[in-house]
Amino acid sequence: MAEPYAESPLATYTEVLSRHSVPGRIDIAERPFVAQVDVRVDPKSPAAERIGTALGAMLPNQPGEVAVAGELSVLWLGPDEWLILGPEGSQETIQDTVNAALDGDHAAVVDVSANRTILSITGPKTRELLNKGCALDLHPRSFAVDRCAQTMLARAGVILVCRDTQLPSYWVIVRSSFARYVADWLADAAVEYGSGSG
Amino acid sequence: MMLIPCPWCGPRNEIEFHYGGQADVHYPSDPRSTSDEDWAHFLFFRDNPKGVFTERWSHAAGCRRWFTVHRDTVTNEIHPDDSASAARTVTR
Amino acid sequence: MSNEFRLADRGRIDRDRPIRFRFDGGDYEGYQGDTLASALLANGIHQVATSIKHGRPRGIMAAGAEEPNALVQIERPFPEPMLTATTVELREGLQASGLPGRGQLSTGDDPARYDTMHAHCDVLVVGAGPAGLAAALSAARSGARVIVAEADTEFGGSLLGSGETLDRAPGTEWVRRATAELAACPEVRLLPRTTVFGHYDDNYLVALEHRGEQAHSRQRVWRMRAREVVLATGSHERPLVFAGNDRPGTMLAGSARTYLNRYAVRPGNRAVVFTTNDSAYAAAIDLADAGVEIAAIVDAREVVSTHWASLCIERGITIHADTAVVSTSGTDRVSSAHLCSLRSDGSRTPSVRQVVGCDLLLVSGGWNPAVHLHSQARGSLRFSEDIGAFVPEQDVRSVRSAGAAAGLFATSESLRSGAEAGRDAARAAGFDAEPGRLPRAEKAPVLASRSVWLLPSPADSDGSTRFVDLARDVTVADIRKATRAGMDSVEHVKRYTTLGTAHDQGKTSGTLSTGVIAEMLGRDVAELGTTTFRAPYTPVTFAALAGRDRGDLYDPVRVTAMHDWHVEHGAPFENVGQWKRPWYYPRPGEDMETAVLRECRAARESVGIQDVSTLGKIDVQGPDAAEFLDLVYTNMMSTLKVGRIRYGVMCTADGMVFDDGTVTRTDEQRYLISTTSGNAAGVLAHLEDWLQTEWPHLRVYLTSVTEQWATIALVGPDSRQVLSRVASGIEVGNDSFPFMSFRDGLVAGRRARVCRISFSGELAFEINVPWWYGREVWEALHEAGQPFGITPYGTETMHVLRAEKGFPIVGQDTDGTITPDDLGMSWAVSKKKTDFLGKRSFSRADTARTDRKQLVGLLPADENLVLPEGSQLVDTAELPEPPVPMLGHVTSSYRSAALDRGFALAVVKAGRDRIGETIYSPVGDRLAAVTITEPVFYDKEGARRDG
Amino acid sequence: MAPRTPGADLPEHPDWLWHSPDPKPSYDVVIVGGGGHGLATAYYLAVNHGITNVAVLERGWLAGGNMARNTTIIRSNYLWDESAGLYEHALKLWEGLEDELDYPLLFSQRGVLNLAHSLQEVRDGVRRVNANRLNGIDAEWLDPHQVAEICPILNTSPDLRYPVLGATWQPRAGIAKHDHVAWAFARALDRMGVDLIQGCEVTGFERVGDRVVGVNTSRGPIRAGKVALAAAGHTSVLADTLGLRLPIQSHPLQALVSELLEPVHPTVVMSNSVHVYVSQAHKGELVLGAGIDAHNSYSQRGAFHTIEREMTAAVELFPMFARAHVLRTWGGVVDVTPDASAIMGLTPFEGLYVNCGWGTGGFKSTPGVGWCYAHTIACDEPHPLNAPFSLERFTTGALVDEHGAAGVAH
Repeated sequence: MAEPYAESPLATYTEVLSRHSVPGRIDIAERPFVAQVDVRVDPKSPAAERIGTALGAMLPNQPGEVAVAGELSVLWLGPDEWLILGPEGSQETIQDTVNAALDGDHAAVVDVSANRTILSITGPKTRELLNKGCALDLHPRSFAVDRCAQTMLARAGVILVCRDTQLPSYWVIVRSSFARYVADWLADAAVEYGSGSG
Repeated sequence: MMLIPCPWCGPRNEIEFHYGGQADVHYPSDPRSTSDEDWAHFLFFRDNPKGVFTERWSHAAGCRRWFTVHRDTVTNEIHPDDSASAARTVTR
Repeated sequence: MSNEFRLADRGRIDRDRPIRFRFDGGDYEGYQGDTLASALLANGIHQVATSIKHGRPRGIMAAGAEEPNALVQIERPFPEPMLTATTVELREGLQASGLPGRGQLSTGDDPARYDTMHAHCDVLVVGAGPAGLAAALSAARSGARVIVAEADTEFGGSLLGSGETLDRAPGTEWVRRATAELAACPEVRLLPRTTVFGHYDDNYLVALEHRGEQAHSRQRVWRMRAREVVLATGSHERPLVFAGNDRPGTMLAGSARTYLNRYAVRPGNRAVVFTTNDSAYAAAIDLADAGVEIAAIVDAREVVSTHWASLCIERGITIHADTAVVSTSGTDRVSSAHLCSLRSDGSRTPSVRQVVGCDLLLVSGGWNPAVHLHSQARGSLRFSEDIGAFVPEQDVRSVRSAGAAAGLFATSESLRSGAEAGRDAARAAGFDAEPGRLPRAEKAPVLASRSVWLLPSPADSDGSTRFVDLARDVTVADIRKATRAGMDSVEHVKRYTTLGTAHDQGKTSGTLSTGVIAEMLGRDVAELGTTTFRAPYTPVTFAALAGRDRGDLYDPVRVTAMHDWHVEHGAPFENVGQWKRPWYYPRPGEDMETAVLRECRAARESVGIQDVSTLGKIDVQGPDAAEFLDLVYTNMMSTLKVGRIRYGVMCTADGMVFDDGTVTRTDEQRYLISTTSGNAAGVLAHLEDWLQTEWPHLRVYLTSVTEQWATIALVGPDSRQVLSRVASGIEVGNDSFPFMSFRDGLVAGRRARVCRISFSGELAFEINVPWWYGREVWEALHEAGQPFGITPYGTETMHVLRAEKGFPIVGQDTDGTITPDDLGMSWAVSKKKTDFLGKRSFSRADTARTDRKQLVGLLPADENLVLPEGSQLVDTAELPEPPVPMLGHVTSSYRSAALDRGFALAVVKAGRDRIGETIYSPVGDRLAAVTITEPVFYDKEGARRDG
Repeated sequence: MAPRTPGADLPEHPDWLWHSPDPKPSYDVVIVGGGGHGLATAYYLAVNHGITNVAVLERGWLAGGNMARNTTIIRSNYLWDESAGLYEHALKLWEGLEDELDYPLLFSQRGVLNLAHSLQEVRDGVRRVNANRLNGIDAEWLDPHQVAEICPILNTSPDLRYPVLGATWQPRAGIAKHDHVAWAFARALDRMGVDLIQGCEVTGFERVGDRVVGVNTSRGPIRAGKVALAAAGHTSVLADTLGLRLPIQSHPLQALVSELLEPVHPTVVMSNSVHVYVSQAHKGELVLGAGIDAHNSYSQRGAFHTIEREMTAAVELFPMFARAHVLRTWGGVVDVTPDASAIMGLTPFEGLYVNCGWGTGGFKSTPGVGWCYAHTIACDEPHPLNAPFSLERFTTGALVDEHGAAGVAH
């Protein structure tokens, strides 16, 4: 039987993405296999508080807020929905931690690690590149570090995370089935900056 | 391109939303004892005012929450007095 | 001789960068900084085109986007129809020709790229003339984020062409400093060559940037969201209506001044100037000082400005007051202007008093503020008697007009109003702004203008050569015909005559025509008003609006984890919503039918494998999950045992089938439901809608997990053996792993959830693994299946297999008018539940009919016949005269390998009561006899599903 | 001098069209709405039923609503018998209208293609063609090659994201010049002594019990034996004053034109799934329509992204349109019912008749509506062709659902 192997949604796109990156201007790359756990719980419930304690960071209650606890990031997705990002392979641990904290209270804890993948976009041209298809105001005044937003990038729904306003650097978290579309779209948009050669 | 005030995510472009039409159309408490006429009105008949309309939107590309706004159907202006809390309470 | 009319000094052209171009077959030279129009004029060419209706020669009337005449067809670098020579930037190798009215599209594909950019700002300034620059400065200095969009290639607006001085230096010097200061502000974005062409709700403005033929994208559409907007869009000079007012050599006075000062072009040798206001005098003086002989200034006003009069006297220019040009002569170029006194002494009918020879006739009937964007922003207009034009009545919330766009024509006024508008806008956006110091502009006293619409016309009484809309060849005669036909609104006259419907959308003719109509009807201009201003302000190419959403990026292509495998194995794909699904897997030399028959046989006789990852999957959790599912499915889900699976149907509230799929109870308070591939998002939205807005008390959370799982259907009598070879921790035997249940275990070494569900009637397993392992597990199963001749199959075979079992496909066998009962699925409709979505609608008079269209099977008498899907069904062997009563139609139809014949599913009126009967289907030009049957054709007793 | 561009101008209008009289105190019939439907109804009231003591009241300028804003497509190839019957009756009337009204309507039967981009759209198309034929309507199913023969500039390459898999074809379908149609009816009515009253907005109704006996207008009260609503998007506003609820919602529908171009597009192409429909009008401009905006609105303007999406579809299907220019966009207010079919018939009020919910079918149905609505008003009972389009169907559930097979039913 063939050797076991895992394939991220953009596994076959590594070369395409690097070819469409331009040193010093724009860098596009997949961050595969990041653990992702979706948590639904009443933010005012004791359970929510216990989850926060267990994770080491309270579930952010401000729209678009990202809480960071060690290797974990907790993204606000909705008034009772969060997405926990963790290192590759940590999805089980995260679910165990949260479930333990729930202690049977009403909530939903769902492993969605493979449901989406992450594109990291970095470099001076990043905001311009994204604004070719993203209607959000990405100015640091409006979208600062550790802010996230669910919105549209071109014709795909994405979660956008601001990782760094200086470089700047953003994460585009996209549904696995849309990943190639978004990658193709980004690559095409980056051609203007001298990418795609060779 | 209207700027729709999602009470959670803030103002976003119209294309991020799903339109739900008239708000506060309640599901009959006991459908079995509802007459065909009343049932038809629940299913198909909606207000269609020229002026302020109390309507539902869902932030489909965002937090997926449904909410209520008051919009003028002539100017598309959305009533500024839509407080988040009011908007967040929504019924069909 | 080239550039004969080019002046040696002045102008903003770069004489060191000559540009060769071709027009109407002739080769010419111009300079960097020229427009096609200025280059043509520099070469002594006035006639550019012929008019659309009467084929009259037409010249260059204006120097900007308002040009009504000088239409050209671009031939190189790439064919583009109907641009105005006055807005085409001259570039090397440009080839164009005059356009008689209709443009030509290229049959070759446009090689250029177009794209889109979103932008946000506190203050958007539209127009970079004196008002716009002043506005931008006061806003930018406050730290506000400012975008300045200017249609022209460079900033400065009227200052570029007027040669005015500011602070006793050339106005262009101030423009340079202002632009430099703005460019130095980190929060300011300057967009030359960018026309804001539309204002939409909530200050969403769209603009077109011309980035040049060499640029990465030729044109870019800016989608701008501005908190505040300053409209400094300037104004358009108005022509005057007299006989032969369309002859080449007739030009707007302000435009002539622009050609002179900006492009160093002498538009003629001997000019007559006909005006109703002061502005034309400045043009006359500039031209005179540049060596153009001003044969006469004809002023419609009784009294003329002493200020300008004295300047004229110094230059020996004669002024005819209270006089009009009433006609011209000339063939391809104006050769003389005919003057007539306006002094009305009752009796005498006006007659031409004087004929003045000229090769240039400058006209100015006043100026129309460019109120287009103000009006699009729902700003109201009023008619100002002072300037004889429509001006913004008052600013709209967060949209301010300044300078000429607000009817303030003096440069000093433009600067002031601009600076104030910029300050107010910035303040409204929350910044502490001040107007700041403004440069001093020369202030000439302004004498009121005279609004003149219809002039006396001794030469042309019927008005057939007095043009109101040059672009559409609409004359005074045409308008009179319309009003005499009973038309008494501007809209009707516009439609009767096509006034204002040309490329320029009436920029020069709009107010003028209103004035003429008003005078004919004896009504007020103010009362008549304008027609509606609509986007775009200037024409926009289709391709620019399409942007980059072209080709593969037109709409997202959604693929599964196994997509590349399907490609490598030669599958053609079917679009299912945005998904690409393998349709079938032809072997060399196979056509579709052969391939599908082979795939079907494999699934029924040995084993087949299909990628079903595209099915929507929703995780439903919470103490009230069971109650919730009971409300949204027609059948009972609360009674489903943990570990078991049930097929479910969803209806909309009006009782029509909406979606279907399986419901798997994975825990006491947790379910996983599946949806059809194309409808996953729709179902989730539907469920969230009811959950949030009707049953918010239910403690349920919905999470979409469609792409979390790659799902593989292993189908056929040998599927159990294949699975057993790669599965561990799963008892695959029928007793330990019964139909409609699931097991968790390892498949090919990966943690998997295996479900025993079947859409084919055969023994089948559905293997779910995280997306990452999809291809790996697929290949492992494919390998393990080799001894059994495992056969990958696509959507077509899946459709045939399910049809043989009478399983309907929502969206194919239903069309939004079909109830579960119509599908023969009453067994899936709970009688116990007090209510669920759709239940109440079933008892409506029409929905309760027993003779509704019902899903049945059809067997053509001709066993080889495969009825075309969509065929209609009738009762009679002979077609009566139309309209022919129809019984229903064929929803699914295939050739069956198992039955070795054609068969179909159909919806037929009262079909279930007519089983066994023969009806007919028109196929081509014959009527095919078909027998109505049960919809289940294969393994009626369901013996095969357990293997 | 260069020769005038052939066809770049339209045939002349007649020298006389209509008067603008002041309203009389009373009429036998008052029609509310001076659009195509109102005018056509008044016309057939006169010629079919001899009723000429009629006033057509228009709040703005005559035929200035959707009649002046639509994309002038005329076809009858609807799926369901009820729709097909009414639209085909309309089409037959269209075929004789130019002569009957003695006015150049520029009715051009250049055919209409409805494209299919998915296997299901193919099934739906074939189904509709077969239904049309049995209803006596000319209809054919074309494969991509046949589509390309009829419209060579259409991109029928299989590489399209949503390739053209085929199309339905109705040869007798086509376009006409909307203003000419409205004005032709208006001129005929003017000659027959019917009052066309512009700038006269109906603000409410005069009632005696459940009988409507007149209207109140911005120009004073007008008594009427019968009152017929033909106000399209504004019908709800009027019905509300009577507390009469109607299942219609008013939405923006946008359209646009290009500059005048040499003839390139020989027919009419409609594509529901990519939301675009396009023809080339007589003067040479491309006329394009888009999908309906989702939200309710009376603003006669839509969202720009709708236009952008429409342009994208247009250049994908017609690559040669890339450098054509959008000259003007505009919007109308269309009233849409839950089943995308119209409502025409009696109301709970004696002497009040309703005709609304035509959505995007208003223009093409004009003479058919006039014919049937006039009958409904004159005989106080629906014409057989509009009987299925009653209000009751929403209660019984007997909808005439044109969504499924017609999508954007332009």
